[in-house]
Amino acid sequence: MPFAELGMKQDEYDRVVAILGRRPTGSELAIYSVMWSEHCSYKSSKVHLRQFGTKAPKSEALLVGMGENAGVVDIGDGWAATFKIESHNHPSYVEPHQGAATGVGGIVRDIMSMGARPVAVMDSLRFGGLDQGDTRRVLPGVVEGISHYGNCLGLPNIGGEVVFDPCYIGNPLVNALCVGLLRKDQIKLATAPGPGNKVILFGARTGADGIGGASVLASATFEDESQAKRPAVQVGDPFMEKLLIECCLELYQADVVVGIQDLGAAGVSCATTELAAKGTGGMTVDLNLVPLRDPTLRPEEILMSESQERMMAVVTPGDIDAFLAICAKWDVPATVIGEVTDTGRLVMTWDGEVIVDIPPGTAADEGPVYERPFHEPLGQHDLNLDTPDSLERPSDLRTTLLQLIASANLSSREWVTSQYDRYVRGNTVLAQPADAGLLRVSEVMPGAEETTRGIALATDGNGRYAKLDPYAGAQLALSEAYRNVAVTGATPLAVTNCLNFGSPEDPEVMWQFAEAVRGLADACKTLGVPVTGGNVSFYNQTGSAAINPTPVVGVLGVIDDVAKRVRSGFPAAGLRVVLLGA
Amino acid sequence: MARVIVDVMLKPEILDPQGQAIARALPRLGFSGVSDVRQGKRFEVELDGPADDAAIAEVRKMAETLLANTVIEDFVVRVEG
Amino acid sequence: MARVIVDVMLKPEILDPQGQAIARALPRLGFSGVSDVRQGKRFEVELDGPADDAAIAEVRKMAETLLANTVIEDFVVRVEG
Amino acid sequence: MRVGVVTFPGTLDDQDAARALRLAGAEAVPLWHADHDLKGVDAVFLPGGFSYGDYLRCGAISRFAPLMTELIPAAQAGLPVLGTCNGFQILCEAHLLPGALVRNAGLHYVCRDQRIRVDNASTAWTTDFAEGQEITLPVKHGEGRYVADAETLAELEATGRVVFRYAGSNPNGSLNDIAGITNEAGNVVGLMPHPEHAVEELTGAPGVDGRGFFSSIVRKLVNA
Ligand SMILES: Nc1ncnc2c1ncn2[C@@H]1O[C@H](COP(=O)(O)OP(=O)(O)O)[C@@H](O)[C@H]1O
Repeated sequence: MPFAELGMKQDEYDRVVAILGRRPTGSELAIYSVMWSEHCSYKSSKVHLRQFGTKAPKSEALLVGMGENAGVVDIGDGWAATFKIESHNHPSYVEPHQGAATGVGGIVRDIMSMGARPVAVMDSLRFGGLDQGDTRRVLPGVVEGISHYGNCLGLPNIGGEVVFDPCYIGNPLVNALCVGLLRKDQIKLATAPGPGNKVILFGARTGADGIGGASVLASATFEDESQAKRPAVQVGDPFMEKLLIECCLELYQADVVVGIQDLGAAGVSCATTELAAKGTGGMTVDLNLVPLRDPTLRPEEILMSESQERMMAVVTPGDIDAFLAICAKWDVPATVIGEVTDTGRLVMTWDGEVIVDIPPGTAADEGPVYERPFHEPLGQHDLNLDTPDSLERPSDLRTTLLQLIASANLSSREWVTSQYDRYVRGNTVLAQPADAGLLRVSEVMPGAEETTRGIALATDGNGRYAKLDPYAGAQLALSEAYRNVAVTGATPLAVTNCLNFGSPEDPEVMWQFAEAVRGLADACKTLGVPVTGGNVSFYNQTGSAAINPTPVVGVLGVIDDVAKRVRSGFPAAGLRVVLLGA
Repeated sequence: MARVIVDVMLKPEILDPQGQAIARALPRLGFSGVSDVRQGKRFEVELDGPADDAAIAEVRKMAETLLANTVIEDFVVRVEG
Repeated sequence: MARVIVDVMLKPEILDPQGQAIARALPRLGFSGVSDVRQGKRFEVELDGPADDAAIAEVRKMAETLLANTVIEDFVVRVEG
Repeated sequence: MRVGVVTFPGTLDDQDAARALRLAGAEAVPLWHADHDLKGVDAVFLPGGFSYGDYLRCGAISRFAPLMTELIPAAQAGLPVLGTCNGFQILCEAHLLPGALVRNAGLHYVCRDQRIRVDNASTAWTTDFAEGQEITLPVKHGEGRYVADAETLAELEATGRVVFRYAGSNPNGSLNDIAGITNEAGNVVGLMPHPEHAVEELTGAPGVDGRGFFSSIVRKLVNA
């Protein structure tokens, strides 16, 4: 397989050859190409994202920080919450329903893999103008996809955003957030320690979904994607995911899981290399044992498949039977496909032949890191000189007001929110129309203490502000989400973020990105809330026109007594209205 | 008045969760001998006029733009009877 | 290995909002000459063995008990080809 | 008072149903779809969700579950059974209730707080309501439009077996605004709205109108 077609650059290929001391096999190339894609390796963003760590404020609450599937924070009384936001922008443009649905599915599996029960979702959406381009195709499909997948999983949707702006034509943004609850002492990590332990692939069978590189797709502009290279669309099966959730929780309770990882963009490649790299260092896998939906798949394709609803677990030999019995109870197919070793090598076989033999860390952690050049956009100064003062004063305020409240960006979101179940699980204290979602922490979990606590969540972002000043724009996004959490009565604890930008190869976009990250990191430090995780989505652009830089920030807070929450809106006549702040 | 049928099925490489759920349920319900089930859609399109070549071409266009999502689905157009 | 098709349609007296929504959308999309559209389901059932009378009878039973809800739907079973 | 709460693969509201029963003073007994065992419960709640992903038709696969082969004769023999949403769909598919639930006329899933009129306050699950009383419960479904042939509808109406009707606007195009019905004996009730999401001030729908379902069945079982 020619490396260029896999989205790999010459120097990256040369590095693979240097690491292995020989030409890579097709399967090895498949692994390195997906693992070193922008989507999986964060090669353009890494140098900037480090600030979230170096500038991080001291936080007592932080239990697991960046770098794991999702961050975990201590919310008191022995409970912990884990949350993360992630984009599924490109797939949602190609096939809005399935793209958005599998976006929800993916983030929910991240939360499951931390050992938590997913308890709610949120979605932050950006579309082109209502009457523009194919918003009429994209918007209903996206909303239906989120609605169907989230509702089917039994996860209440407790908030989000819908914003229209012409800059998102052809590049809609679909950012999905999931939050989960777990007991503080039950955190699971993606690691494969203990030679002799077995590697189990469970969940859906593997098909051709996403082969040809959805991760490549998410790492390149659309023009580069010839029709022929367009990968088979990933189709979600929320029913299988619901079974996976219940199955995983029962596996955790039975304490038969040593390490666990969800299968995301880079599928088996990602799960095996990351688990092995963080564990004892080695693993053998027999790819012939991977259950296939399409029996004609080649090993390279199995390694790159993005089939949904799959997980990988590391299990001690003595627990295998118990593990498989729980999977059988939930009708979840499960197969032992490999074993942990201490050789420092990830070795895969196909038809008895070794087709992969690599140090897993080189694929998982030692991908290329780019210091992309950046500079302030040429028109940035002029853009800021054009202040509202130059706008014509409206002659008739009443008409202007009516126009404003009837505009797409201010009108009711009910068409969207009424398609989402906000009640399921019975713990929703606040959802739409509140500015933040609020959940009661009351889960039936063996051994869990009674608590009166609640968690609040909000997501916010404003691409127009960020375009004018990405540093301040990112800070405004954070402070809005922070305020929205605070007004429920909760104390903000931690931050997740999804950074949606154009091409990192454009120095002006890269500047926007660098400024936004710097702004967010500084603001987090000032407010005393650490970033616990997030996601970067580059290449949101058509031709040379990038979307407005759109950092979306999610804030999680905790309230000691959820019954003391504060609702938004005026509860009764005759009360005084006080304006606080600047 | 003629009736044209449009059958829409997911492309073979696309996961069909509905069909799979049915196929998995069959043995439990006492049905054996079925190796696979796929579920698709069937549209019955009633024409005002006869199902001549022009009309069929029109239905085909309709299938392509509206009835099927060609990103994930294939379709077949045929005249009933 | 044989394939048996089961077509399931809502009974004529049951409102079919999906079909109606399509029929209403057609003129707006520039399609004329369609008087009605109905949407149903199509199942492709792959048999391990041949589609002999016994197998077809089995599929018919499957259609009657599972694939169709005869309170609201009619079905037709036929061998592909 | 032991009330079974059934879990199928894909059931979602079982935790809510159990909580609502406990708040009303009943013991919620988990029942598993794959068991041939009703565990001697005094009544059964079939909660909502997407059993088997709602693939094929809502409730179509679930009704063949081993537990259902026990539940169907028990219900026919008088065991009180309440099915909400997917539970209602399963009861129809199992022919414990007549008619069927099909795609909403608006073609979208709808989640909203819905006004509902109680038209029959004499079933096992509605004695704590007054006939004609209006209550508010959440609806949340994509396939909740009740349909039945003209004869069945006429019979339901004539015999007072329409238990609940949508008041105000009809969320799904249901015939005769039907939100819920009962069998001839009045022990099996199915409805699309969700009483279990309206039992606490803090969470769920505004108000606690759902409590009446649970207090009704508890009272009935205590007096039995
Ligand atoms: N995509 C969405 N998903 C879920 N909830 C949403 C979504 N968009 C908006 N909402 C909810 O609808 C309500 C109104 O949203 P919005 O008009 O953006 O409010 P505001 O302008 O006050 O922030 C909020 O509660 C918000 O969380």
